[in-house]
Amino acid sequence: MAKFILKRILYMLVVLFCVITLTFFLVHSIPGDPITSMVQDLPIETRDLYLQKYGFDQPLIVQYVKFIQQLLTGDLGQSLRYPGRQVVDIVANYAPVSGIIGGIALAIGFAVGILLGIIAALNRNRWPDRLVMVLALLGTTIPTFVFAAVLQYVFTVTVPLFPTTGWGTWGHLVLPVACMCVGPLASYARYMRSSVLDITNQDFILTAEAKGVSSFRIVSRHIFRNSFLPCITMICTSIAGIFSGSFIIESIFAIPGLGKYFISAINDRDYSVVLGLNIIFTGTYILSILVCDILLAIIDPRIRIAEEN
Amino acid sequence: MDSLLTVKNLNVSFNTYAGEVKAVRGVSFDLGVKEALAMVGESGCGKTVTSKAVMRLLSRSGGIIKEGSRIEFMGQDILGLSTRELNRIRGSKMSMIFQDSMTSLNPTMTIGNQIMENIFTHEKTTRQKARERAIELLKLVEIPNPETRLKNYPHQLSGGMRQRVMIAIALALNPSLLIADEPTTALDVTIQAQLMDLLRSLKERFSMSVILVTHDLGVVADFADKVQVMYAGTIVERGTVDEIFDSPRHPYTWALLSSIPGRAQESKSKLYSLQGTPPDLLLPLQQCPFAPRCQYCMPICKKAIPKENFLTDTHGVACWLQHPMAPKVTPPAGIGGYDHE
Amino acid sequence: MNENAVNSIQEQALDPKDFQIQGADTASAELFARKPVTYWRDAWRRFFENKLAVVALCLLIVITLCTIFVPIFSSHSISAHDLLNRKQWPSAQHWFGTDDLGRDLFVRVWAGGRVSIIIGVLGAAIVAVVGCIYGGIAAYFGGKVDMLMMRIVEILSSVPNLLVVIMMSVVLESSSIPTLLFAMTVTGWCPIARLVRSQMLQISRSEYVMAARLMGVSPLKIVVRHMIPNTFSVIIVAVTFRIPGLIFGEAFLSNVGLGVQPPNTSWGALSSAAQSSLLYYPYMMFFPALLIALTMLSFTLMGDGLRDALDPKLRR
Amino acid sequence: MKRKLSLLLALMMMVTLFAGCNKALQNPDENMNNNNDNKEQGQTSDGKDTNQYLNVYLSAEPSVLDVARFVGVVDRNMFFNVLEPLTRIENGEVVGAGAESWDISDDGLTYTFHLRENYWTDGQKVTAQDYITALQRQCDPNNAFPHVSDYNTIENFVAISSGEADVSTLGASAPDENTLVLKLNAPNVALLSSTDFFPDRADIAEKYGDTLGTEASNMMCCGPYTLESWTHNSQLVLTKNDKYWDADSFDIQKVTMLIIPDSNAQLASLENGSLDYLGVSTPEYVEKFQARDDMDEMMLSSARTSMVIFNCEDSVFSNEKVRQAFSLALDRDALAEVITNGTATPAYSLVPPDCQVGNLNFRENVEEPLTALAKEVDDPKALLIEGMQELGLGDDPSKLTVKFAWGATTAQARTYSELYQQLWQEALGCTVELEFNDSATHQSNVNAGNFQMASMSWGANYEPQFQLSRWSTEAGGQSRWKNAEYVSLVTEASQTSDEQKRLELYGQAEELLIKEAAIAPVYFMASRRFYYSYVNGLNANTFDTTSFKGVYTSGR
Repeated sequence: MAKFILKRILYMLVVLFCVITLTFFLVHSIPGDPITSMVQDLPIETRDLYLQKYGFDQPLIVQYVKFIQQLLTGDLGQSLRYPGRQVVDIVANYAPVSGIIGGIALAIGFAVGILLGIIAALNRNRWPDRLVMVLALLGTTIPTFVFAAVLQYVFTVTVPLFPTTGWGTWGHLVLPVACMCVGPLASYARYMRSSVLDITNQDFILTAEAKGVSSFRIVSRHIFRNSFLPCITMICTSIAGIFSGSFIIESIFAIPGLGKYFISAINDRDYSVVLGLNIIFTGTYILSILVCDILLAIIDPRIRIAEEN
Repeated sequence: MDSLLTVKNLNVSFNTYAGEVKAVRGVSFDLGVKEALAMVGESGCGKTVTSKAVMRLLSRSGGIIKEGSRIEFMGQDILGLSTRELNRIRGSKMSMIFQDSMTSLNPTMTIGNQIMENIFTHEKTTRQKARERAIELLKLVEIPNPETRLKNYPHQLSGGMRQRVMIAIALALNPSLLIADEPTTALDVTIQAQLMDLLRSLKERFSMSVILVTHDLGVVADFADKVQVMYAGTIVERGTVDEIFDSPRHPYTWALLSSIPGRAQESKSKLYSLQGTPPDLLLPLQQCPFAPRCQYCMPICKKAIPKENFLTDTHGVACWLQHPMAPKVTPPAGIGGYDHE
Repeated sequence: MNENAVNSIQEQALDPKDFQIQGADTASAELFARKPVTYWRDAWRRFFENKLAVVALCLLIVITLCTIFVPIFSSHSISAHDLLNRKQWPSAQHWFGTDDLGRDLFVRVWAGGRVSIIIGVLGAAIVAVVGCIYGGIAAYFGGKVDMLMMRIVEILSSVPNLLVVIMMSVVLESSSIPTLLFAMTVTGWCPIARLVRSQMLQISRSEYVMAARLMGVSPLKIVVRHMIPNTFSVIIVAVTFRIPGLIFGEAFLSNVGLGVQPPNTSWGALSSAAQSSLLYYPYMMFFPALLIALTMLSFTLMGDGLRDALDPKLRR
Repeated sequence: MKRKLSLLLALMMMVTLFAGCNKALQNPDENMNNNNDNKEQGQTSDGKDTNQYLNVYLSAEPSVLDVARFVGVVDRNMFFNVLEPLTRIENGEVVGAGAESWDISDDGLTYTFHLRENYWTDGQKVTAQDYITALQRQCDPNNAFPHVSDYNTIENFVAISSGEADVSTLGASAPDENTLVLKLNAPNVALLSSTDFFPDRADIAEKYGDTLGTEASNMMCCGPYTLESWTHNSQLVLTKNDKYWDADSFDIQKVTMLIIPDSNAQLASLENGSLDYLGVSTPEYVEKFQARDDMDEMMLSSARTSMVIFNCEDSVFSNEKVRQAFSLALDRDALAEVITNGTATPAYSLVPPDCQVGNLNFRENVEEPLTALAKEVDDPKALLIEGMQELGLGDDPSKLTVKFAWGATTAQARTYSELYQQLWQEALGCTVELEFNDSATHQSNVNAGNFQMASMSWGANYEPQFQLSRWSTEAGGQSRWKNAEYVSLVTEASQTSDEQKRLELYGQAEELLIKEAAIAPVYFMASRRFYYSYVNGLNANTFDTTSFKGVYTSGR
């Protein structure tokens, strides 16, 4: 198992390096530069002065080498749109905010989704199945900003239960989490339902029934264990998505999260922030894939045994 | 001998897109204590559905046990039981093993856990005691070094061994009835013989009655006390193993017996193979189901269903040849007089 | 012969002629209540048996026909604006009401449907096909190849989508439907590839795949003939899920200037335009969202119907 | 064993998640839940509330609160709250702030300021050297200060910033602690009204270096308020600075500025009282708030002109008649009504009505040039055909296709641009294609000149000088419209101190710009502000830079 993990970490670094290089050249090749997006009537001389200061006038390759050297010393550089702010501090301040909303929303969405999926599959073609399918359908087709706008208006204006925008208390958490857990809930419900349906057709369920095992135990011990495995592969990609936050929810509820920051950094051509955040996102994405593979190996004996010999 | 299990007028059907498939049409039989009954017939004759009906395992595959069917096991009306009461019997009083051991064991549970699960479902014991019981069971079914095997997973064992684990699971609480649904079909011949010997010794040792569902008459001859030949959801001939092997009366039984390789050596003739395929179970039964494939078919066979006619109190045949007006027919060469140890 | 057996037969009046042996007429033995059915015809019939799937199929056909014919025959044009009756609620004259510029929404919703359906369906199909083949090959070969291919997927799915899209809009200059589709699916197939690969890993170890390999069947054929049909349920679920994603993706792209160019529009563009006045003029958002939901519903139901029809295990 | 492992794992995850929540919720600076303002509320004798606080809307996150590196308008407005500039504009006139009085030499090249006694929040006195430090840091080449051009009239300022001259040659000196002398390289009558001179502390700048002005604790204030806390992208909290010299004319003790990007969220915050006042444009909400009796309304001009600029070096738009045709074809009333729901006023000239020339209001004395042009030309289409014939493009407008670039990509932007497209196509019969780019790409395209027509908006300063000088650069500004007469008019105006003469010069320059249609002004932007009636003393004129002076709440 240890060799397996080491090899994967090596691959992770290679992938990370490729992504960084790809994003670097991508970001630098789209039109516009940090300063023109900030100041409207910039005289040419000031613009050249600015480009000189940050070394953007040098050929791209030179900039790339400088960027990589800087990176190896662990310095992700400074933001250009907000001079003086270290990218590392930006991540330290904003990632937990996005992480909390995303994390709780995913946890609720995942748990409730799995439950609904099982209920729907066990009552195939009866009203619970239909109900869950309709809910899942609504969850995926209604855009997030509709939920957010309606919830915001109803629960902060007509019935002032929660603060409309901002961040700081538990009250600020409720509405954004409610909007964000609709997506995962819908997808996990549908996905779990199809996985449970597959498993219930297997023969070992019949053996369990023949053993006189109670239906609750059949569901929890036999059906759940085997149908849960495919969901793990899905959960790891969504875990990676938590920190990148949701641009829409964060703008509507004015939450200082990474989602809004990343999109505006791209629009402002804030190269160092875009590259810095992208490294963090890619890192968490690949890490979560590694964790999920390890988790899968632990839980699914077939893969673990295959890995060992 | 008071009967352990009595089945009366069992009808099971499946609703499919093309209509109602009547898989079992009015089967009645009973089974005494320590008695081995073999249900024989081509695939699709309803033997497996009947066995599953006894254990009420048909709900998942959409099988419906029709009104008027009655199944009594140790004095209890199986069909009337609630699922909770049924679960108290299933796995403890009666249990079942299946054909394909590869898919019949939970791939993500160790062998030990799957055996102990049966024990825990029916008895309150400590984990340690259950573990010892499991090892004892594995020894019973002759699996080498059971302690290590306990921690193995199904995909780490061979077909034969997995089937033995299935038996160990079934015998965990010394059931008085074991239903074996084609236990040896998926195994090669040598393993088959070992398994049947094992089953026989366990039957004796635990004075267990067994229903063996198979399409391989060779296996039946050495194991069963009574044999039931089924065709298109009905019993066409039944009797003790001697009556069926020595003096079969039904043309379908003759056809089955003449296709056993062992017997053909004496007559050096080509192996007899029955033409045609079993009838479609959608059609309501107005004639003898075997009529289209029966060499001795008579117009009456196409007009009316033959009633079961009991030659002795154990040997019944449902065939118009038994009718006094029918011509006397002798079974083909080599049939009858088959001696079995 | 004991008595009860005899008299039971006696009851019917039988004449001796009935008792001449005629022998087995194998012809009638061949008579089958059910005609022999090939896999595809059986699947086709089973699909039409599933009432829900058929309803979904008809719904989809109706929607597609409307998107084609309504804009042609309707009296209103998709771009003619009249500033007098802006933001009208649905009325007899304007069935779906009018938007900020007074343009008839009924026509615009159906005209927008063309873009969204093409992108939703075509996009999902491209993503599914590429994802399945890629995932299948990775699972089939396993070992080094699988490791390499999965790393490529990880790289492609880590590059921020917005960057790729802006890059596309600049490099490709034109913003027609093909460029849009290309921009959305260039990295869109990665999640499906990962999903299909993990599902197919188990199948690639099964006996029939080994058998096919022994017979020298080409890897691509094995993936397409054997592995994909068996992972059908996973693929169907994943594909039907991509459709709303793609439709809204197009709206996001049009926000970045790449999507469909005015005055043409799409469901995604209509719903994001309706966002700002959602609380006062919900009808602007209601109809595009409803149509996206109906399209998604019909694809999901059809998907389920297809899965049940094509899945060999469920064949009765 | 595995069950124990997974249980442990789950437990650990829950604990870290919970701890993480607490830490992130109580953000590092301080627990800033908005409702800590509900200390008991009473009334003083003159009806003012005892607990004076405001919750206001802030349009965007300030980039950096450092005078030598700040970027946008949000930063500049924030400086008026936390720093004390030499002069401020109050009720539309330049008044002394950091400087008690000043005198200008006859040739208009030397300004001598006499500072008022004012202190930084750490008790140090604000000295002339502080103002010089600010200028020195602003022209320091390695700060790459984006607004160098605003100070180009100060001696050697531009030379130093491009590294050609040494900082000692800067035309700013401090004979003693309380007097500051500025030397200009050319007379600039609008210097005090359009340029801001803020003080800066050299020791603080040294101490924090690059992180100066990035956090509430990394800066020193000397204005009416100090920055108490700053949660990036969420909110800023200002508290009154009692050491400020004019502290008693400020009643508001605490201001919480909320950054809310989404329009629906802003309106919802105003409706449930978490904001005290807000600019509102959506018609439905305007009716709703007008119906409320606890709210009042005031009109605010934004002193910003929305316009279409033509690329005069482009083959089609090099012809004046074509440009005039496109400018006259626009139905400005329809555009103002649809795009801004009626808050904006159609514009037939560049300089908005708020601009002053000295004490004279510009617009009142200068007729809008486009109305004159409109009277001469009755059919823009005929004019277009004339222009096309001059260019040799035939005489059928339907064969002419031009591109109109828009600097935003939101759904609303598309709707508005479609209106422009419709108006041109109906009036002129030509085909107009639309091109959408995000603002960064749009700006760089326009500056690089690869566009035919582009939407743009320019804010005005107190005097028309700033707006008009956008097109007097040698490149001819973004329209690339090179007109020597225009350049001489604008330069001469900026150097004539006599108001009437200056007004006439600006008038002629504007007439030239609009008549030759380098740009097509569309409307003057404005906003309708709704405020709760308990808020009094809100300032209505656009150019005022008096922070929250004279504002108070009574009966909240």
